[in-house]
Amino acid sequence: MARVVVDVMLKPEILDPQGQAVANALPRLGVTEVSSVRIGKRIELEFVGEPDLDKAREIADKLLANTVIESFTISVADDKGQVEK
Amino acid sequence: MARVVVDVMLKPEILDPQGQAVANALPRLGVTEVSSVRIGKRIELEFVGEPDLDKAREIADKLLANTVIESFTISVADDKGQVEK
Amino acid sequence: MKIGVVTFPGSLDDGDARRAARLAGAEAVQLWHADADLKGVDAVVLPGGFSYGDYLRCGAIARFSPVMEKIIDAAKGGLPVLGICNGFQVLCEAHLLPGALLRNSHLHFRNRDQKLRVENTSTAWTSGYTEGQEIVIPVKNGEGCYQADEHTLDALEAEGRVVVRYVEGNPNGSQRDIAGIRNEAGNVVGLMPHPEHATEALTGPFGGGVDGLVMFTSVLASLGVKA
Amino acid sequence: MTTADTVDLAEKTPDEEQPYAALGLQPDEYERIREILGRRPTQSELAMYSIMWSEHCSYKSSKVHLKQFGEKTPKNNRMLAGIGENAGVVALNDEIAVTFKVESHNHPSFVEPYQGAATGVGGIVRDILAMGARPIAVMDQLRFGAVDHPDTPRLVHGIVQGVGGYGNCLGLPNIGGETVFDPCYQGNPLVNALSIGVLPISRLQNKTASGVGNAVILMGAKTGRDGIGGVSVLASATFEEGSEDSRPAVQVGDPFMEKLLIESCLEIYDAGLVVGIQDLGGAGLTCALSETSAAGGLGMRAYLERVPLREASMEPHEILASESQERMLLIVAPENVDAVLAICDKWGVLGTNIGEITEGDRLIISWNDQIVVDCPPGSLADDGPVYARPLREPADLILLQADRAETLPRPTDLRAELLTLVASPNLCDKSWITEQYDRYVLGNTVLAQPEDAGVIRIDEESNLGVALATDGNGRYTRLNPYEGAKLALAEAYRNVSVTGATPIAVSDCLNFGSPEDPAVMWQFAEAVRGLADGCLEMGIPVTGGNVSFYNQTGTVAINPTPVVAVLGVLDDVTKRTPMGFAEAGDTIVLLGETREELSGSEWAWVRHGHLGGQPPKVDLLGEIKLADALRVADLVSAHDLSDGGLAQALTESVLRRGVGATVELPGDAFVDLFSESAGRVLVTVKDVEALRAVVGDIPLTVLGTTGGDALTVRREGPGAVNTQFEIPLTELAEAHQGTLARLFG
Ligand SMILES: Nc1ncnc2c1ncn2[C@@H]1O[C@H](COP(=O)(O)OP(=O)(O)O)[C@@H](O)[C@H]1O
Ligand SMILES: [Mg+2]
Repeated sequence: MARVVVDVMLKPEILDPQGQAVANALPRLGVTEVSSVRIGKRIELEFVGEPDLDKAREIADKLLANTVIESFTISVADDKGQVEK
Repeated sequence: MARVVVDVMLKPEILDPQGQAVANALPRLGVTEVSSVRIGKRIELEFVGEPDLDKAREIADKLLANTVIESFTISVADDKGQVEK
Repeated sequence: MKIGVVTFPGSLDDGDARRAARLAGAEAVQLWHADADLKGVDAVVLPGGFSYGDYLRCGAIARFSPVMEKIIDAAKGGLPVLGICNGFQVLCEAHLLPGALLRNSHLHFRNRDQKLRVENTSTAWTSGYTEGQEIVIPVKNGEGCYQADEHTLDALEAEGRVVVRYVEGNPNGSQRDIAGIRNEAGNVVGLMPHPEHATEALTGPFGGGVDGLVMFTSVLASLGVKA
Repeated sequence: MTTADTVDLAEKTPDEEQPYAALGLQPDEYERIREILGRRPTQSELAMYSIMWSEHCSYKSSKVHLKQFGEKTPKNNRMLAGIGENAGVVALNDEIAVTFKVESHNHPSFVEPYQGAATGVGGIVRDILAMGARPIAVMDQLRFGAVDHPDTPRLVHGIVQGVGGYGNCLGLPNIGGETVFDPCYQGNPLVNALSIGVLPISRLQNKTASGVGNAVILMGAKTGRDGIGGVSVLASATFEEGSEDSRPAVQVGDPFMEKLLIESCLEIYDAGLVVGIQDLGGAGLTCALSETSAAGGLGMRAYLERVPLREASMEPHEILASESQERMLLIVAPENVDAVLAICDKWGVLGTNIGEITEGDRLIISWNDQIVVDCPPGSLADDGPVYARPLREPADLILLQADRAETLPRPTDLRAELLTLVASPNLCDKSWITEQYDRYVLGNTVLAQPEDAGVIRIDEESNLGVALATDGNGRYTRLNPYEGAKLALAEAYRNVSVTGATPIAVSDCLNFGSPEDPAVMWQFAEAVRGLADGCLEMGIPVTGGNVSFYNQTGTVAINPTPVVAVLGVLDDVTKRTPMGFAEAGDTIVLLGETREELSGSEWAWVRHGHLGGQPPKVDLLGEIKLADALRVADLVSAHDLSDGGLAQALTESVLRRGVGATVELPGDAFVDLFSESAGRVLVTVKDVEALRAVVGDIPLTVLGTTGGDALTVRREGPGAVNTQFEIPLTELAEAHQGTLARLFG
């Protein structure tokens, strides 16, 4: 299946209040072993034909990420990792 | 590095207005080969010691995802795919 | 004088911006996102709202609309452009202004009457204020936290390009309390607060302030009209 | 192509087992369906009947009571559309009308707080749009469990962000609402949403599918598996914790699509291109197809394979039951179809011709040439079951009413008492919530929270405007549903009147437990009787509303919570009276009589966790007199007294603009401060004698003067113990304004 994944994360130097909020909430759930949390976007692009990584990169650069504050990673979907529920 | 990634996506039957908006915008950028777009969250959990997948799953289930509308995947960070900028 | 107000799908304060332009004495002209035509307007307002739903990133999609292509060129040619809230976000996405606007640091949408200090009056949109003047204008945004790298921020400060600053409380965590900035030439200004919501005593900020009207009279003045 | 359960098949297999019970139908209801059809229903028909005959859609338990609104409420020539329409429509003058309605989205908001609340706002806005109006504002009435319950933060954050997220993105100012915390709402939060719209009377729309040969156009979002069976599963049965599997897919709202839907529909109305229109809410296509065709008294033919789907695998009964949001159904003359679709295209909204009006009186729906539905639409829309359910006064009511709060121990330190009360969750400042809502957009908001009523300018030339307020006190209604409903009406009426507006219409949202519990049903019957009698007495009609039953967990129901909305008109909004002391030197006057009425009060609840006795006495004719006086009097400010009594009203009035006050209490200082007697308003004036001249026999008490930076309370005469105190405004603000941020920030 021709799915390309673009992961967009805030650049490390940019403050991530959302991740911060989650990190702060964890102790209340009894979680102490997580030192930091970053929250970004996972964007799945379904291609009609063959997954086109260069095209995906172009789209990410132009539209999906604002490279002033964000960086992105391109990969072809590999559905490992166990899906829940 | 002990980073666990939680990918949270809307369940397939749930409307994804965000992905839809992007999909509708692509043709205006001259992109015609993308048939559908889904947008979810990528959450990176930095563990102090060993990455604990079960712990991550518990956090995802309790806090990161609302399993009424979302499903999630847990994986250990593997930084393949080429990072840009 | 004609002030054009762009209507993107999802624009919300376009009607208010047109009303403000009228109250300032201009002719308000509606510009449609899909028309690559500025209808001969003398200035342009990019209004607040949620263009295209603002689903990906505020302003990210609007920036690619046909009318924006024209506005980007015209702005580089000196056309006065004011981006309000979502309009500010569009201007940053279009790289007419530096930096970006992120999720408010407290993660909430916040609507309140906000005190601002006018830091720079050498712009098409703030010439009617006096430097250091304190004004009250409503803010209402979820993603108004201005961010740029230190180098850019220093440059903005050094060149007097910070136009308005939040005082007595920063509503969104914006760096250096920045509420609005301008380009080098001063014809392009972007700000998070909503001057169009402070143009009538009846509906303006609590207490009846009309401080926002000056932005619209300023541009008319700068266009050589008695405001 | 898969095959569906067709009418043919249903005729050939009469004895096929059908899961009607699982769909919430009673055996006798199922039998009636078979009689109506003369055969077993198809799977699609069964889905449609189960939805249309559900409590939520058919009002089968409430109908017999609600008819009082029609019978009792005064005939009124302002009313252009009433109960039965998507929303009531009231004329402001010969050209302009407004339409408003309040509706519940309680159960979905418990399952998925953000989306539940968001789609609640979206749903009520479409009702307003369907009447031909441009929506111009929203309000939200929220009830949560105890602030310290572990699940409350999830609901508060999700629901408030949902209301804001949708309303803000839609560009509708939020001009008011309610926020109440009470353990009785644990597991059953109430999310009511109100919307108001304005229309030229000539643009009034209806849902009648008239004109044989006219096209049936579906507009808006694609149809997906959202909330399949949501209406029947979620809103028509007691919600079982952990029944994940029976949960329908939650609807996700798309306010951006709704905004486009609004703009395109208004353009279509103005071009005169539509014969009839109906919004798709809960019950989706099922409701829209059957109600429009039933209203037209004609037949309809619909082709489900034409419906744009999000998931190709959807089956006909799913397409019919889907609750996908942001959709409208239009009836359009053939020659106008292209024009309608062109406008859809301009706004980027899907428009699809899915059928036509036919001769006869059958609703016939096919899917890929297979007939899956063939029934009389009226049997779905109008001839649902009607129950006169058993009523029984709650067994504990006599004891409850005997346990009066007037006998509770009283405080000696009134200063501390006041600071505690005004900081309590129900009385504290609500800015932490209301700052998450846009109150400025559209540029016509004259008054909004924390004012007593929201005031919106309708016409920029004439300054014609409207005022809106909603109220409902579940504790009062628990103690006495009949009087409690009248009290809710009285308070909303008063909140509108303090702005100087003339109340002209009522809408309501009746939130109750299970109608199958005779005690709940009794509370419901009494509340409806009270509201209907009250409206008759006050001379303003109920124009529409909504009933939400099954707000209970197990056998424990919520306090009966009728939310009453009152709409008022202001000929000139520039003359409205705001709340809050404006400047030093004005005279502070209390209008109305203060009695020793503490039962059901916020004081009794906060101080003693006590609920008992009879709610405050309500005098509706007195309220009318008061309102009339407020309209003619020359007032600097006005603020009604309600929950928390004078202590609360003084606190809100001094903090509004930071103008202090010194007041002298006439009677028992404690009662003066904390009694919740109805029919009272706190005003400030320049000239007391001029006020005296217009209030007639309404009790008038001069309390003191505005000014300074403290709230100073004095009480002359004997027996005054610790009743003289002074609270700096900074300290008062600290107490009143910090609470919600501290709890949920
Ligand atoms: N959920 C809410 N949304 C919008 N406004 C609210 C909400 N909750 C409370 N408010 C506003 O806060 C103010 C105080 O509420 P309340 O004390 O219930 O008013 P009142 O007692 O006059 O009915 C009012 O202006 C009300 O509209
Ligand atoms: Mg009030």
